[in-house]
Amino acid sequence: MKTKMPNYVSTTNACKLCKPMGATLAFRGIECSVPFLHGSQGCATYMRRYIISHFNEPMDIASSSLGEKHAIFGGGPNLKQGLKNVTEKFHPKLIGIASTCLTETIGDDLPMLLHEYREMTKGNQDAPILVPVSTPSYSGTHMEGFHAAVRAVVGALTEVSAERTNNIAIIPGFLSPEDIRHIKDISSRYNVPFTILPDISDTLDGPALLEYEKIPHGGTEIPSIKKLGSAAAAIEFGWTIDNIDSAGLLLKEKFGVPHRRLGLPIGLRETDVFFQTLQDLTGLDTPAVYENQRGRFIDSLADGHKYVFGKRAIVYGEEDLVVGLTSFLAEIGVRPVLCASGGKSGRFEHAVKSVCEGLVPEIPQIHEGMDFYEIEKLAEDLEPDILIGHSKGYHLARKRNIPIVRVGFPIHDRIGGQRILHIGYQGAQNLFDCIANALLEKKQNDSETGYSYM
Amino acid sequence: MKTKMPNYVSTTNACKLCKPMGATLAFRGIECSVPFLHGSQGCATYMRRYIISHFNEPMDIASSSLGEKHAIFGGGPNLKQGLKNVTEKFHPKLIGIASTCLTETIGDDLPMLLHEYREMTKGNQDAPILVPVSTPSYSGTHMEGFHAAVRAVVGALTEVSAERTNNIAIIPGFLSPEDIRHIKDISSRYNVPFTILPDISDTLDGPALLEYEKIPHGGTEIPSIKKLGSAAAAIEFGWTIDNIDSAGLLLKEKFGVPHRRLGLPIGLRETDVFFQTLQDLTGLDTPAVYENQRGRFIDSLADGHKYVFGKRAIVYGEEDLVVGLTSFLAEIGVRPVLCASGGKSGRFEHAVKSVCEGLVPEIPQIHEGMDFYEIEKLAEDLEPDILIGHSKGYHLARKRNIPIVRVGFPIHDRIGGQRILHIGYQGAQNLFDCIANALLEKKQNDSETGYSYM
Amino acid sequence: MQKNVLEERQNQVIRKEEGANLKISCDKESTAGAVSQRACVFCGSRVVLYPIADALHLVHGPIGCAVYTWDIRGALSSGPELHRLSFSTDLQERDVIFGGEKKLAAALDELIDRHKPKAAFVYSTCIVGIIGDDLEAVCKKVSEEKKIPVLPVKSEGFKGNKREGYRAACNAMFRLVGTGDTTGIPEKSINILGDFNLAGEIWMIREMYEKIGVHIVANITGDGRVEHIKRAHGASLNVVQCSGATMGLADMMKKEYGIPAIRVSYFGIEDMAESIYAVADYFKDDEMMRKARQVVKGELSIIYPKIQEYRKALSGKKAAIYVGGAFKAFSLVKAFRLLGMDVVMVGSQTGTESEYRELQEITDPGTIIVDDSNPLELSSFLQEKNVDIFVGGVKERPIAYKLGVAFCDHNHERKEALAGFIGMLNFAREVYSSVMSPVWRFMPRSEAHNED
Amino acid sequence: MQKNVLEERQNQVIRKEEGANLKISCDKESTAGAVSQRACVFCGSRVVLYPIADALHLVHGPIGCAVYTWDIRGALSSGPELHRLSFSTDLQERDVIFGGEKKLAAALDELIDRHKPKAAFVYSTCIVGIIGDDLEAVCKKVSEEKKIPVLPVKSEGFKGNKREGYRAACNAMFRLVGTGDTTGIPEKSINILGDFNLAGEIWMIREMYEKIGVHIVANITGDGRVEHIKRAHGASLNVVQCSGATMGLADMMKKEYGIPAIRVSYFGIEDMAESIYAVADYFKDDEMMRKARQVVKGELSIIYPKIQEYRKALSGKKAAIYVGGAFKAFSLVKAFRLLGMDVVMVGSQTGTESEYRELQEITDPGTIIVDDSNPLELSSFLQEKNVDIFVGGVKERPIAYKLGVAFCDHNHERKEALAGFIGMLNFAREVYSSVMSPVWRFMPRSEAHNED
Repeated sequence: MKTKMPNYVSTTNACKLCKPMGATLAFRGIECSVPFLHGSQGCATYMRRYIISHFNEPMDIASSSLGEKHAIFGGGPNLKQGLKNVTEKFHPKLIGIASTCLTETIGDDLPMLLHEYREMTKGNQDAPILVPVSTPSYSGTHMEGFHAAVRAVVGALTEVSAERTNNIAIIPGFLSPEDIRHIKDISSRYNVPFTILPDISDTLDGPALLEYEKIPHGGTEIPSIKKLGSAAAAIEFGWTIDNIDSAGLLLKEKFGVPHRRLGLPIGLRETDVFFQTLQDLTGLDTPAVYENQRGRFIDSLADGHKYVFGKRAIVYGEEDLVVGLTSFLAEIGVRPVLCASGGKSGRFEHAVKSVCEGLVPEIPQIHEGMDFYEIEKLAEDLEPDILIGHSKGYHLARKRNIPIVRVGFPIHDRIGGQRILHIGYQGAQNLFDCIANALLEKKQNDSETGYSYM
Repeated sequence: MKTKMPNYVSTTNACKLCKPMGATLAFRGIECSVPFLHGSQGCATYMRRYIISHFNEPMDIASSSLGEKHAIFGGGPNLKQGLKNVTEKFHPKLIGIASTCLTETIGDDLPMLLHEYREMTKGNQDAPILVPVSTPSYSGTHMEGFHAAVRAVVGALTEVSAERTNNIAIIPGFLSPEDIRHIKDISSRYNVPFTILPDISDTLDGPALLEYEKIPHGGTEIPSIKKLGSAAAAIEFGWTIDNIDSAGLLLKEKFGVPHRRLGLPIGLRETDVFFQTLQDLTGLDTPAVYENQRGRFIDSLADGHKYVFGKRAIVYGEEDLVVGLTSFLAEIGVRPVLCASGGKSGRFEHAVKSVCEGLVPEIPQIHEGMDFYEIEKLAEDLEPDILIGHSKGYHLARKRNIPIVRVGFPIHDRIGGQRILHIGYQGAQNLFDCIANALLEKKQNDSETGYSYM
Repeated sequence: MQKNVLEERQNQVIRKEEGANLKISCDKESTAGAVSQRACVFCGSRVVLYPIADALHLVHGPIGCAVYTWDIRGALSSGPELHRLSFSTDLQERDVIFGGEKKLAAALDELIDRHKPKAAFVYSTCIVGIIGDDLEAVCKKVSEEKKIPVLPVKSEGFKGNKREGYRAACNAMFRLVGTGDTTGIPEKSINILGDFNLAGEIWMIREMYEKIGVHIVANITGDGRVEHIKRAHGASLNVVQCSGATMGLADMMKKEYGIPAIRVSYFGIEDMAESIYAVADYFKDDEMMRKARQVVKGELSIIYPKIQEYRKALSGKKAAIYVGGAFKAFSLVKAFRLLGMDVVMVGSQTGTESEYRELQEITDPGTIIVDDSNPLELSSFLQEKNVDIFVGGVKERPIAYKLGVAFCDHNHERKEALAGFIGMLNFAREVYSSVMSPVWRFMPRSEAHNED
Repeated sequence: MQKNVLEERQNQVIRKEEGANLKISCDKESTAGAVSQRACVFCGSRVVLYPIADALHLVHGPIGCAVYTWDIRGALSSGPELHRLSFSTDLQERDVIFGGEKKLAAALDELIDRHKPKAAFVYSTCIVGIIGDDLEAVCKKVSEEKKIPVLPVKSEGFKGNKREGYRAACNAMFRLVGTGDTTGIPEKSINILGDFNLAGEIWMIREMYEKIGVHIVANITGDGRVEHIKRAHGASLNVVQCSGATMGLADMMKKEYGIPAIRVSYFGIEDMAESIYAVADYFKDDEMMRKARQVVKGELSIIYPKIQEYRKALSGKKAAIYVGGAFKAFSLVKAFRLLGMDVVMVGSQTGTESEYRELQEITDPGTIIVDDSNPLELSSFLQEKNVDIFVGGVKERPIAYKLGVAFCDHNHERKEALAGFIGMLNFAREVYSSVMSPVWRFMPRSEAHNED
């Protein structure tokens, strides 16, 4: 069931985005930073447009804006000019520079070019930290780009430290700003400092302002990143992250920071594991507020289980998000029938199977490297009752006249994508209510009588 | 515009509930209490059924279960037997006894009967506090019953105190458990003790349990109610509460507690006033977390204002809830065209007008004493785009093929009514997202193309 | 002395003993303060008359009684839906003092003109009895003016329990029966009594009877019509589903019109089959019986294999039952047995002594049998018996869920047809869908168990 | 030295002075690091060709270019909707090393068989130019096999800006023109160039022309069809909405087929009326001109009173404009004037020197005129001019909203038709709906103002 059937040459309506986009999102979660694409102008503009459609927030991505002659003679001069201009106008503390397919293909050596630039600007007090990351869009997806950028930040900033503090690092991956706020809220209730890397909770979901911020406030503080080498442990969410893209493993290898790989804390069990991990690390019980959320969530499962039992769901999107959502669906008695992602980590199938084990009557179809044409083809036989994923599934939902519960990224046909809580007990509650109510709405609207009670 | 047009004799599909029901809900918010109806068995059962449909929680209401002979000879013996049985089985600290139309009509003197019972059980250490409240269902609605019960609790429990403490009393009225939790969360961030009366946040939204609780844990603690006479101030939500039903005014008249009447903190301005009041009373600025919620909420208004501008809304339900929702709708640019309630406080029109002032192009139709037959009649000319109210509006929404955003009580065709947050900046955010997305969904589904972007 | 059971109620709870015939106390007023699950007289009348879809149902009293019964039942209509609206005179203090007759007359006038119903039922509520409104007189007057039957239903809430309400409803309907023209009704004809067409159940049952060649005169009251009830006396036989709700009407029709009645149940395979055979039997028609066998065989061949699948998953699980009428409990006990499940508790709000005797006969030793129970008792029974699924109505639901026990709605607002052959399959699926949900393993009950 | 403007860009921002004719620097590559709002060559080609609804649009490159342009435009089709799908060869590392020609050929083969398009456009992306795939050869081969036009679009992203993309698109289309049969095309016939049928705009425009008796041969490209474009050379006149996007095609058609072109705009009342008159004028047909006057008069009588109402509310408010092509800016300046509003800033991504000169002519003194701007500049202009509403596209929107400024989407994904007479009314309503929203008074900007 692993390979796509049939194995199309072309991709139609892809279920993935390109690698540099992920990097720009990760860089946006670092304090006072500017994401920068080394490539042609269009990439930056297209990605900004795409990101804005979801977050409804300014998203400045600088570009080296290569033209025809640079493609031939190399993009170095434009890169340097661009860094200079960004420094002058934005006064960033950090510029995160991601390569693109163009500059990878013409063979620009980003680390070398940055080295030259640093030499050039030596002595400049305000010189920002430059963090390059290689993100050719012809390999991997935005998630590989995201993780690689986070790792690059750690690689560039984190310093060796003799002592080990009680600081806990959380490497959440690409969650919503609301999710990150929830993690911050959780961490505020323990008695040890936390560093969440990256942190897009303010930078991609900020207040309206009197004065335009050149760089949105918020993001992980750079001194905290520097000190991560002394952390007591690094918790990294995501079963499908490649080792070479893992910031957590880098912290372990380079600085000896104990590494805890968890799934995205979506649904009951993965959230339980997260809190158990925090308890292990801090020695403190789960704060009462979350125990109460857990209790009420479980209570609501009893109240609502019948409305979702046995309903057939197609789940799609980023691999780790799909793993987390599938885990949750299995818990509540929804039957995942297809778990699909455009990513190709090679770890997806195993992860999905693990979270399904013992809870579902039949392991769902699990496919890496899928596009929406293929999902739609498979859906014809799967008789799904509901779709769970981002806005790109709308057309399929419409075609099949079934509800879609929008989660993840991008959500551009509804407001508030940045405010969706996916994680923790509260996130599970939110997902459960959305799914059960979507199914109830469908049943009610389809019924001839329009009954008043469930 | 105040009187209903035409003035029907009969009521069809009432937009109100009966007075004793409100009292039972209020009593459910007192620690270790049992609501008790003095009347025939059916009332208690019907109300339990109705309340369960919304909260999905056990809701035990005892009854004196009067039969034919009691209607003739008086309900005293059954009342006493009932109180004895409840005491024996539930071991409550308090029994809140509401009258019904039957016992009011046959002339049972509840205070006198309770006096007799107290005499009878004198010396019994475990004797619960008995709080009677007169709630003939032929006058007023469940809201009058709710408020009257809260006032009765204060009247029965609160003791005169020489000193004035920095304690703040909040009398929230009939909000959702999630709303009450939000108030508790807010109050936990100030440096003074708060007493929220009543508090249904746990009693009507508790966790699943290993052992059945005879009386659900939670509710306002009785010692706190006793001490309310020394409070620094009592904040009471609701513009339409009758003075004779106001617990806040009782605290003022009897104990000299300064009284602050606010609207339900729904939407931006009413929430601002609430936080301003807390600031006045505590001398502390609004905690950063709420300032941030406010900032993000306002930011989201900019992002989403176009999708709701000028949309015509019918708002219905309890008077104060409608006032709060209307205030919010006026702020976001939705045009309330009809504000309807089954209640008849005489204060509704003024309150709605006040919150609309300066924000709407035209004052909506405002009607007290409405039922859904009348709302439907008026809707024919009002061309509403959306309904805002409880589940009872579904049929109208279905008939007119417009969305309904479910708020308030009862919600029995969706899960999670008890978890809806109406109040505060976060509640406003939630309402805004729900309303904008309901309108976007309608537009998207109705469009021939099924466009992907907003 | 049983724990969690009030002293007054000790005799209303028994545990079946092999061979013994224990006496249960029942058919009495609810104990004050016991938090009975019972409703009232009004409720009984409302349940029975509610599905008559082309009649006006006006509740005379303060708003509560009308509003709590607004569209709460799943009784479907194939045509008019007047029954789904909630009409009330919404009595106010003034009316209570000066009397509500004028308001009632005006309300009837207004509503009959507005909706043109085929008849109107006017329900008394508690205080109507007390303030002394003469419903009979008002109804008579309006009936004459509007030329439709306007029927008072003497359903003052406090005057007994649900069963008195059934009686009041039957009395009101009996005034309709006999007023219609019976021309053209064939000999092999019946009335279906006691099914309320929840989730369309009566349509399935009608189809069964029609398939064997029986004509149906009136549905009483599922998908009911005033005109049909008026001519119900033209039928040869009353087939009464015996919740007790409509037996009173059948009795009166027997007395007045000599129409015999048979008692049936549509719940469960055996009872459903028996319902068809009994009618064929009554008409002593071999062809009809042949068809009946065919129908039953056909249905069984469809549902039986599927039921076996569910049985495989459910076998050995423990069930508890608490329903309104004890008659339904019989069928449920049998239905659970068909699924290989053990009934460990069974109770009803309004069972009679003979019904509880019968329950004792069909249950296993140790089974708790309870009359007019309440949440504290029920929750303790669920815990004592470590129940896997509880069957009941809305008020029982949160008790089960709070303890992490599966639940099956067998009440009047259900959306799934549970009567008939397909109904048995639906029931099995409903039970399966709750029992087999993975959510239970996360409940404190299971977690505590896992930690043992 | 202007604050917030990079040194290199100082000459790309001017403030209009009465009488003076300031020189603006424009038509140059975007400054690296300036966060330009511009896209790329590929974007230009995609915009122009996108609405051809029965063609296959295959993006040859890594996934990004295809996925970011999937169904992002509001270009409607009255029939096939193949244009709304996102096709890509999704090049992988291996393809980049060994070349993508084989994959391209296989993808075309697969997709043409699957969708049976009338033609296929194959878009080059950045790296295709670098790795040296011979698109021309692959397309030719597939075209011969599949018997449909398969047209390479030379839209490598880095080879210029959007305008080079327009040119590449026109070149591709020009290969279609002239390959169809022109039989039966009447003399008074036109092609409509440069409208993309956003929110159905071209349907309204066609209706106008048809009302005055003009036949339309091809929509280029709104609601476009391959067959129509093939016979577009049979039209007497090309009517080009001058975003610059399709002027290149008109020029080539003039040179090759001698078809004259006129430039029009459908935005705003004056320009829309002029667009109709110009065609009537061209055909020198009095009857046509009479009808044109009638059409214009009829439309105006409907929309003018309503526009006056909006004008009353909006008069004196300040507007800022930043759009892709400067031509659209002219119409917007006029449209705001019609609403009594003051344009205080106007800019474009790709304006030419002559266009900026014209902007200087029609704007008021002090108006900021800017070429190829960026968020930092735009936000500072909004603040400097205390703007009430900003008109732009998706990337400008959050800048306005972040500062609490109203916004009107005038981009390619809009849902409201803004062209034509009704379009002007829609535009007024759109502006009104944002400017008049009460939300602005809660923004920090207003709150700060209120505290002053």
